[in-house]
Amino acid sequence: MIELSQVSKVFNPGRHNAFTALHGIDLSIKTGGVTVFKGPSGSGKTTLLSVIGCMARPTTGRIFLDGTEITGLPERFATLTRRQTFGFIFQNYNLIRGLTVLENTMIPAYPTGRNYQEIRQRALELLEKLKIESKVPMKVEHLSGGEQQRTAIARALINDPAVVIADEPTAHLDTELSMELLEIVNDLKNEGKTILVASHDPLIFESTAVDRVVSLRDGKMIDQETPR
Amino acid sequence: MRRSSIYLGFSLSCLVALGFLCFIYPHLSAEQYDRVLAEQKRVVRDLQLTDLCLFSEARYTRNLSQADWHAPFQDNPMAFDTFPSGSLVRPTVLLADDTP
Amino acid sequence: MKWLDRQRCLMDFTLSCVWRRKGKNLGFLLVYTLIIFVVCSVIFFSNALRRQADAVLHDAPEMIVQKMMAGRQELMPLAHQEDIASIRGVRSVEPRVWGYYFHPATQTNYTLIGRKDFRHGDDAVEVGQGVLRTWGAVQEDKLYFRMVDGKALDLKIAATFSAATDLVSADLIMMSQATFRRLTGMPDQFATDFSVRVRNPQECTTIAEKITGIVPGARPILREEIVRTYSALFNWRSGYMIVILSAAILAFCISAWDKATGLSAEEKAEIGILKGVGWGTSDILGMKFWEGMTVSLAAFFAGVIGAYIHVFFFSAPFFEHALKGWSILYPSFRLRPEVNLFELAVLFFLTVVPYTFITIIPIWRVSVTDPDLVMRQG
Amino acid sequence: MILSPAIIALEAGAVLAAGYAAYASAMAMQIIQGWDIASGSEQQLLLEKKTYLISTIFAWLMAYQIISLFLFSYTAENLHDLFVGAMCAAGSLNVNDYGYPTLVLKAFNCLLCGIWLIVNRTDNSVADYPLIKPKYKLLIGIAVLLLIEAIFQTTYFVQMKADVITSCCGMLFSETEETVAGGLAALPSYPTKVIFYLSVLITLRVGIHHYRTGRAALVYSLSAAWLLILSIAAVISFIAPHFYELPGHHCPFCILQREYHYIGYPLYLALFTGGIAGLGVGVIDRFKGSPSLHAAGPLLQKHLCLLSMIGYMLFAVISVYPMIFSDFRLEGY
Repeated sequence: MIELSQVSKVFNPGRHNAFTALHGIDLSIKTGGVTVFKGPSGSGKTTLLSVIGCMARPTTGRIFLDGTEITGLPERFATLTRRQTFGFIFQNYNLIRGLTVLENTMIPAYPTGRNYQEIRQRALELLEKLKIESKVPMKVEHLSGGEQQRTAIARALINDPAVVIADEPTAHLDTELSMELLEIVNDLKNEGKTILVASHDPLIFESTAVDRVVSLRDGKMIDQETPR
Repeated sequence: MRRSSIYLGFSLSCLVALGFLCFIYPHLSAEQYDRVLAEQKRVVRDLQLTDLCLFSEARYTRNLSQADWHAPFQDNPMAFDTFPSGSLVRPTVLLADDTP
Repeated sequence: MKWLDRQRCLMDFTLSCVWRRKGKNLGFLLVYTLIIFVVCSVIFFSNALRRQADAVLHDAPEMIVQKMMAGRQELMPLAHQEDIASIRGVRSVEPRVWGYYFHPATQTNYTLIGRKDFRHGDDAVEVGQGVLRTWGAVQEDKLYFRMVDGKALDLKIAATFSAATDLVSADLIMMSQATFRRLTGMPDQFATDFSVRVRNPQECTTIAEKITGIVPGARPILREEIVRTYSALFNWRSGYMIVILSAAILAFCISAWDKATGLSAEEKAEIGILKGVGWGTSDILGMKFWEGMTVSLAAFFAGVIGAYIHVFFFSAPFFEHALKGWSILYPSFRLRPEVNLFELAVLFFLTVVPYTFITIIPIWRVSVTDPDLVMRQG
Repeated sequence: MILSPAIIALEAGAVLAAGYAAYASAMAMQIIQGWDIASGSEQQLLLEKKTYLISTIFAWLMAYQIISLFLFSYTAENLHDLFVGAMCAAGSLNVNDYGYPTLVLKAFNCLLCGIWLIVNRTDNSVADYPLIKPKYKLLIGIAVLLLIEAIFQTTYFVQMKADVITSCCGMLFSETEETVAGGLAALPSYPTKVIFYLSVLITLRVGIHHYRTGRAALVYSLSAAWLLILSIAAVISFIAPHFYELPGHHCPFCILQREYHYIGYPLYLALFTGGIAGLGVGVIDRFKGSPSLHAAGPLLQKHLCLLSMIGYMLFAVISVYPMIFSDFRLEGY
């Protein structure tokens, strides 16, 4: 359960280039299910996701995660929460070049202090589930777009997060690969994970897997719809 | 093989090598050096020598402890005629005292 | 355990990154190793010489008494021998007859020693190995000298000092006292100085004081002082070398600073990704710590082992000239391999500590990259 | 000034350490003035980022302090043959008035850096950073001491003059010059032994009590502090002579040498671990009033208490070893 109350985010406050990315957002997201944030670029989708994901602090307002306030946490603790609760899939995949698929997948687990073999086992399982186990020893720059995407998904899942956050996951994928992605998202949903997606791709927000669509424009929520 | 294991293995073997060189090899070769040292000491005792033969470029640098103090410029630490030792050998405290 | 697992994982990651940029990192490692190698060689070499001097001079005469007149060294009248010997606590007083001989052909100074009980007769000499190497044109085992009155004198090489004693005997030419006096013109009633053996070394100072009272212008030189001066000398020399080398160390530190500050866009983006996927500032700091540590340790080991081999197996050929002086006559000797933790700690302080401190701030700068940066770029 | 590599190293290190400490304390000043945990302003975010830098600097300073403490005493040891009458480090430290003060300051700063790291650890373990202001005030104090230490050390080395062969006239040594034989006043061995081992036992007893019940933290800390001072006296009085097997040799530095198998290193490291961790228990106790530390504080105290007891136990075991396994008896001296 994620609750936002009156969350605003201003970049460069008090300066001439001050820019308000979010305006007093009130939102409550239930555990489980897929929520899509839609809206044109610059509407504040990404900022909203990074505020929810403990990556950036809101300028005003409060955020609760399962009833605990996480708004004012210093970075040391915000990082812990983020690592334990959220998995991130970025628009450009953001894999680290020069490292193998396996290494890239394991990266978020390194600082947790979990046993290496255990992490490796978990990464191999995930990669197998995502059907790219044959690419395990390959460097990521030699992968196709879809394979990179899957590696990024495996990386997001390595710490077994309750919430998966994806920012424009289909931006660089063709229709076929996008459909495959939706299947994966659907599987994750069935595993009970909460999935938050920012996208302006109709393929995503019109998909049957989506439980809720939130529209944003100029940093404000304009309407919420629940397709089913 | 984990990279850290490879690195730790490398470091450990370096450490062992270094430990061998610093602590074990000196003992192994001690006898040979003791013999040389004993011989050197015998010559020193026999001939009543006072200095090592390290700086022999000028007569007053050969026996540093027996300097006879009549060579020109020799008190000057930058003395050109004894350039390397003249400038590297510590100047006299008397000279050093004059410098503030 | 958890802590250990975490550190090893960070190390894994760091090593992957370092290995990925092999060329750049190996170049850096090489320079780092070279600096440690040179500084370490200086420290090993000068400390080994210092220990050697300490050990060898342990058997030198406890006291040398020179005679000074008007600030210049004079020949010591043999008449004083009895006076000094009668001081209580003095075991023996022996006149030393020695001097220098300049050989114009090779521009070299040799040390002449005249001995009363010279075994090989009046027309022979016993020489150090260095003399054989440098005198030039040693024919039929004969050395040609020019006497004080300008006449020539040729002496047969009857024996040589063993190569093992080169460190003390390389430039010695030993002959009978009569030949020495004939060659140099030193009068019969004089010696160069006296060597004094003392019963109880603790009383050296008192005896030296008494000697200055008996012999006008006496200048006693104690063995303790000689040893002490040599210690200071090697400290001074190695310190001087390090001051000279500090320019290199400084240059290296600047390049380390530069390396840590001037991260490529790719490296910066990587740190952004790491922060994005859940690494905290302390994790990045930890990762970078291991990066510095792995490189430093590798350089340290390679540099120290290299320096050890350089100094103790090959007698420091790279800079023996600078440390030993510009003698034409190098003694050849091998130093006793001995290293203590202190020397390694000093080395560590001179190289790894500045490197670490210099890189703290640049590393911190990259480590505090905002985690949402990677989202904003999208 | 003697230009030896060790002195250059120590001086370069001291300049770097003092410089970084000054830099850290400038930032500490900003933090003390501008800290507001509740605010999400950029100013506050920047200050939070700076805490990482300061923590890193101090972690390194701590490591530096420990090595430099050993290096300093070893340098003094190494230089003793340059001074008339100095038999070991105790003598070289006596060549001028700055030797011993520098050593004491170094040891003291080492303790303080350790305590600061403990406070920092405690503070970082809870989200509202309750100790932030006292922590950074302490830091400024430490920085000042580090600066003084650097000045003392420099003065010590600058004023140091080796007694070497110098003058061309008269005697080379001057009989008016006082020698630097540094005898250390040692407490009588037998009573010190009794008091020391009794104190160890009492400290351990209090420690076990604290570990079990979580009470008497202050008592443990005080007894640990007392034991720290007593231990140094004990090293001089009877522990070191037992290692030397010489009743008159009380030098606390020679045990760091190879002749005694570097036994001084584990001995002093154990002592410092015991002392720093023991003092840490008390310092945390002082701040336990803060509500958010109610859970984390006592747990950390327990760990520190255990660490401290292990340190002291190790120290005691090492000190007992030569008494049991050697024929040498100190009684009567």
